[in-house]
Amino acid sequence: MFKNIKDRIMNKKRNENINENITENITEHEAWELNQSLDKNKALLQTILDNDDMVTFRDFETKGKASLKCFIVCVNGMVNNEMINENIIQPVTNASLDEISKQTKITDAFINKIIVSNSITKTSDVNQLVCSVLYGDTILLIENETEALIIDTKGWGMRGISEPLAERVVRGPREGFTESVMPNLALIRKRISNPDLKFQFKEIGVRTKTKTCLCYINGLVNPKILQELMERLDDINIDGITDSGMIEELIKDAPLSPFATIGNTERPDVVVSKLLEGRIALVCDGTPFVLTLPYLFIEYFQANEDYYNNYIYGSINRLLKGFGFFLSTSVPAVYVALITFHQEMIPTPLILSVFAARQGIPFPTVVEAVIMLIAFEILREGGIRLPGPIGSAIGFVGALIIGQAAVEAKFVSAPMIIIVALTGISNFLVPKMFGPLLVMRLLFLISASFLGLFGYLFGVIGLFIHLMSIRSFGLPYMLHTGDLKMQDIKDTTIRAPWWTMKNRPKLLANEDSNRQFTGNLGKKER
Amino acid sequence: MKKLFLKMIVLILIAANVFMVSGCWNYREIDEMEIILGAAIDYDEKSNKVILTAEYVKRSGGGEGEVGPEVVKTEGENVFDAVRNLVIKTGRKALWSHTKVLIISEDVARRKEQLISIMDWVQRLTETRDDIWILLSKEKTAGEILEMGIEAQKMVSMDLTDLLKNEGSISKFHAVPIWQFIDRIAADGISPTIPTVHKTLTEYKTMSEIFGTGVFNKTKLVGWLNGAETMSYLWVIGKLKGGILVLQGNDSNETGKMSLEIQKNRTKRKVNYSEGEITMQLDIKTTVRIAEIGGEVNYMDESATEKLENDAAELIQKRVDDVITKVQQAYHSDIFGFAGVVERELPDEWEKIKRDWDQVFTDLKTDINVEVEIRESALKSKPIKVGE
Amino acid sequence: MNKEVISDKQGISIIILYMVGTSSIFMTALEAEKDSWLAIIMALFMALIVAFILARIKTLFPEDDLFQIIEKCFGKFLGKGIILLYTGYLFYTGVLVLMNITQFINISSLDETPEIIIRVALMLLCVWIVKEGMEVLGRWSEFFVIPIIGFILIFICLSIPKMNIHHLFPILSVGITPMIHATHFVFAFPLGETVIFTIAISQLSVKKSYYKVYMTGVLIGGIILLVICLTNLLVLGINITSGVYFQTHLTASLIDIGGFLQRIEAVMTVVLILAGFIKLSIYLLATSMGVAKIFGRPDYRFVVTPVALLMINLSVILFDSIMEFMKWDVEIWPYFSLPFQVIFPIIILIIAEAKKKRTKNSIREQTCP
Amino acid sequence: MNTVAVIFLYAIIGSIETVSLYKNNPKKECVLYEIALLTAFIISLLLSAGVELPNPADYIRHMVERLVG
Repeated sequence: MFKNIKDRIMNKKRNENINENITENITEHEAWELNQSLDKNKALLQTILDNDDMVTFRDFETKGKASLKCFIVCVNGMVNNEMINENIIQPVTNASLDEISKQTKITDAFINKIIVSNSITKTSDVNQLVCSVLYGDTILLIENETEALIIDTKGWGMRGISEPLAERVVRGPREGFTESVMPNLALIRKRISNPDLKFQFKEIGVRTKTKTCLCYINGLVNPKILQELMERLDDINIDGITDSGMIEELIKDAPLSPFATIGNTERPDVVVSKLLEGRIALVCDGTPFVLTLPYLFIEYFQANEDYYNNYIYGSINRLLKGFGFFLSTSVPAVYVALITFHQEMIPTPLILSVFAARQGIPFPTVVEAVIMLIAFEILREGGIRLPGPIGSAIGFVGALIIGQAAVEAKFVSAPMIIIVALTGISNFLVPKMFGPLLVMRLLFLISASFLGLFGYLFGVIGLFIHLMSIRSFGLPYMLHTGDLKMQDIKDTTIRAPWWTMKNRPKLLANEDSNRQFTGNLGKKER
Repeated sequence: MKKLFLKMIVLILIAANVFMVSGCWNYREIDEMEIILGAAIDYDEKSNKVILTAEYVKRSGGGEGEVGPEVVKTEGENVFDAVRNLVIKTGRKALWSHTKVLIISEDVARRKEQLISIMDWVQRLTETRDDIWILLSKEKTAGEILEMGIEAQKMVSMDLTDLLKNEGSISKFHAVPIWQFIDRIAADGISPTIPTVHKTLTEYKTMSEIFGTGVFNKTKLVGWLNGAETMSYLWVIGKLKGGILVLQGNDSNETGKMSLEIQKNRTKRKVNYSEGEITMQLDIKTTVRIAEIGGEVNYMDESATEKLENDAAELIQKRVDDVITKVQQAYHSDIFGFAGVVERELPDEWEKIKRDWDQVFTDLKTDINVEVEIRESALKSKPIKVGE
Repeated sequence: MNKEVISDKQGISIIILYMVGTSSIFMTALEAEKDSWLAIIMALFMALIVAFILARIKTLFPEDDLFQIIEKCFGKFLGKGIILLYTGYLFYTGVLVLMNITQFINISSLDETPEIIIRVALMLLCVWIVKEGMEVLGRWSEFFVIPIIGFILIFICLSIPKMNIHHLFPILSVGITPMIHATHFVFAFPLGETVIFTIAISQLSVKKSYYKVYMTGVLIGGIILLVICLTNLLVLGINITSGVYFQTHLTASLIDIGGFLQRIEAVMTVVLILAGFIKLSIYLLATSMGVAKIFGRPDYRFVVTPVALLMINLSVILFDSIMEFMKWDVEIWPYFSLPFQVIFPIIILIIAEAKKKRTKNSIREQTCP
Repeated sequence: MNTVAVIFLYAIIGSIETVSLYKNNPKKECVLYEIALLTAFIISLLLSAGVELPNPADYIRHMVERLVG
């Protein structure tokens, strides 16, 4: 980015020949340090920030005999105007520099005595100054000083903390992340008051310089995974990041797989519980979606509400979700396989009703299934972006047209409607898995239309080979799922009561695996 | 990553390749087939041809959900030929996997080669299931049993299946799935039976009824048992699960008929062997309850109950003895499976008499012990009292 | 070289799936008629002995697979010859397994689909999982062994109403010779093939647990086999059992609980496909490892696809019909496989023990002169 | 038709596998792979053309029968 600014100025020098008096004196080296002359500095900054009407320059002077000329630069709208007026301009204009001894530097005097702000840095690096201005800070330049002050005055408007729409809960905290990184981090921090919680900032995106923050708990996190993540983040070379989803795709394992190997959530409580399991969270500026990693397959089925409700209810929910996964992927494929390949496996009354329902339907069953599945996806996608009332209207129209009219017009058979509806609704049990489910459903359907149930079974085998071979940051994606060990089943197929979950997931955090410190209770079991 | 991508391409291309090369092989739309519910097989002696009558589901042609029966008749050199000819008649492939009943005519049952070819066809063909019920038609042809459903728009096969499943409460036939039939043919010494199906004319319509049994000697029909005899037969083989035992009250005062409902029955079969002679011992233990009393005698009395029990036991013993004697004398065919008991309990002896078991069976002595226990008397504790 | 390490439990799961594999669809010890379950018990004892021998060999050389052990014991030249024989044997057996599975699919339901298509589809999956390596295979088995055992248990429970204890009596009616034949056959077909695991499961995370893994796996697999065999016999009786190719399929198709839980032979088909897939994959893996070993290559992955294609080719050449296949299976197979299953392992064990002793002695001589 | 399918299939498998093979493996592996694939291809081609190939099962049968008797 710095280079870009430099290049631009150089280009200007060559092409436009304006501001000659300034630029001609600037050597390559000096150009990026501030000058003694306030005017020159101002001109330099104005050149850099020209054609940007959001940027405001404001000159003023200190009081007293030896009044010093100063000016500040800030970007309108990104700063807190009140703060600038009261904490910078007012003290500076009221201050007299007479009593300040000659020994102290003027800039230090400004920092220590005049300006009221909790965050001031001084620098002579023009690049840094420009970047700070553009990120909502205010810079103060003082006559005859080669160092300028960067004062934190960030104050752009932002959305308040509200309940995340995508992950609603009946029981549980209703806070959700917002689009700004700092308040998000605060939401995490306030839940873990522990010095071991570490935040590390990183900037991603050559042009956007998006602030991202790595959060982890020292001592719980697996250093290897952290190291791996750092390396992958450093490898990113992209000019802009607009959402954490882009980072996810850039660093995830098995990039071509439809399955997510990095999780995302809008809920601080989810992030905190993942941090406590030894995972790493990646907060990205500009998006409420926080990434958590490593991400295992089972996490698709672990809703945060499971942990707050009664454990039996939570366990049933989890089993239901697993069942929903099965239904959503398999129902169309199994239906097609049974109806067109293995008619002997359907009870006679059922096959008679299907037989009657399919009279006069023009399409083969497979085509019918594919059409209906696509129609369902269209309705879903169409309804999702529309504002509430219209969205529900779409739902009605869809239900009426697809359900009633299509059957009556002998366009599709009634059982197929039931199948598609079942598929679609069970889809919502695992809401984060829409993409993978859609892909799997169609693949299973196609393979079932080749070889019937055997084709479907081959599809399942293939799916599991794929799932078993994926890793998320070194961890097997299907960790724990093949195990019937009590310790591992506790938080996978069922949700055991909290007082039995004494240990963290083992492979994740190897340093400190005790979750509960109730005397020897936890240790005894190990 | 790249590998996976390539793998996907390979998969898709191979799938496409496969698809283009040969289409979908076993892919069959259900509405392009005829669902065969039942089949009846006759044999025409003159032309030496097999006649197959198949009941299948009628297409309603657009109506809502209504399904009715349709019957088609085909001829062929053998069963499989007739089955293939079905396609010509109906224009569509037949779906045999939902066939419930297979009715054979007497003509077929009396011919060994016909019967065997039918059994072989059923078991060899992937589609036909091995638990099809097999029935023997008492009418002239087997086909007419199925044909009578057209008039009433009732699926005869389904009705017959429902009836067959209620064997336990009727006990006038012994339902046999085809695999059991084949098993019995294959077993040494034992012969199979098939329940018989009849056509009865009531005032309103013709109906199908199942009672009685066709007795086979291995693969050849040799005789019949009627409904009551079949019940006794069930007693012998220990498959009796219910049914009514009607006793003629022989008390001095005016007693009507007594109905005893059989609740539980247990038949133990043993072989007694002494000095080269085999005696088959049957220990029958039946639990009944009083279902109907036609007179005024209170059988709740202990002595009366005991008497009733003894009467019932006697009756059962007589009936069982009768049926065994009938089968032994008239049919010489071990449909009771005594051979299996002998084989299990006296394997050495069995080896010797295996060859001429039919003869041994005919002369086999039986020792029948019956014990009847009256457990309850349904809702009533006393007979209906007739006031003075 | 990629050392693929798997855990004990994964090892046991693989062996169980392998044992259940193709042998769950058709019964093998039918020569012993009503006593085939006794034959299975006897064969199980023999198989446990063989498993013990193989575990002993593996414990002597915990780092190596069977091929490396052979090379160490017989020297480079002779060793290569024996490896070649073994590879041929594995390749050939793999083809038989492939044919078994596809014939079952073909005969039981997809009668109009060309067998070659099913073979290609199945082999595709095998190539995939073998290329992913033993670790994925182990995890896969560990995951699927639970539903498979569950399905078998359900199948047995649902068959109970149709069982007839008389089908088993009289015990020991067939005499000794058929009994020995049947035992030999059961041993040769699924139970004695433990030797393949010294190639496939060559690295366990716990070094000393080969005894546990091999013997537990064989024992559980054998018991499942026995139980399936008993169920078939009890439900069908020997007359029908010996008359059809796929007994378990028939038994499952007879299940009818209250009219609604019926026609569930698909469940047993699922078991067959899942377990058979693992079995086939292990043969493919072992054969590929053998081929790589013969040419002195450290990694086997490059040769998996050609081996799979050759297997498909051979499966087309081998038998024209299931009748021929079954006949061959009964008449030739038990003798053909005997040297590989029993004779070679015993020889290897003797040589290995001798070698170990010598090295121990030489070490002792060096340390205390 | 079968021949075309076989050629098509082998062409796909061969081309795709070879690319990743040559990238990741030493030369000897590649040569071995190509030889094995070619053998399989020739056999498949012959089979698809309907040529009767010798059946190894028969040889094994002879061998076993000679040994066991």
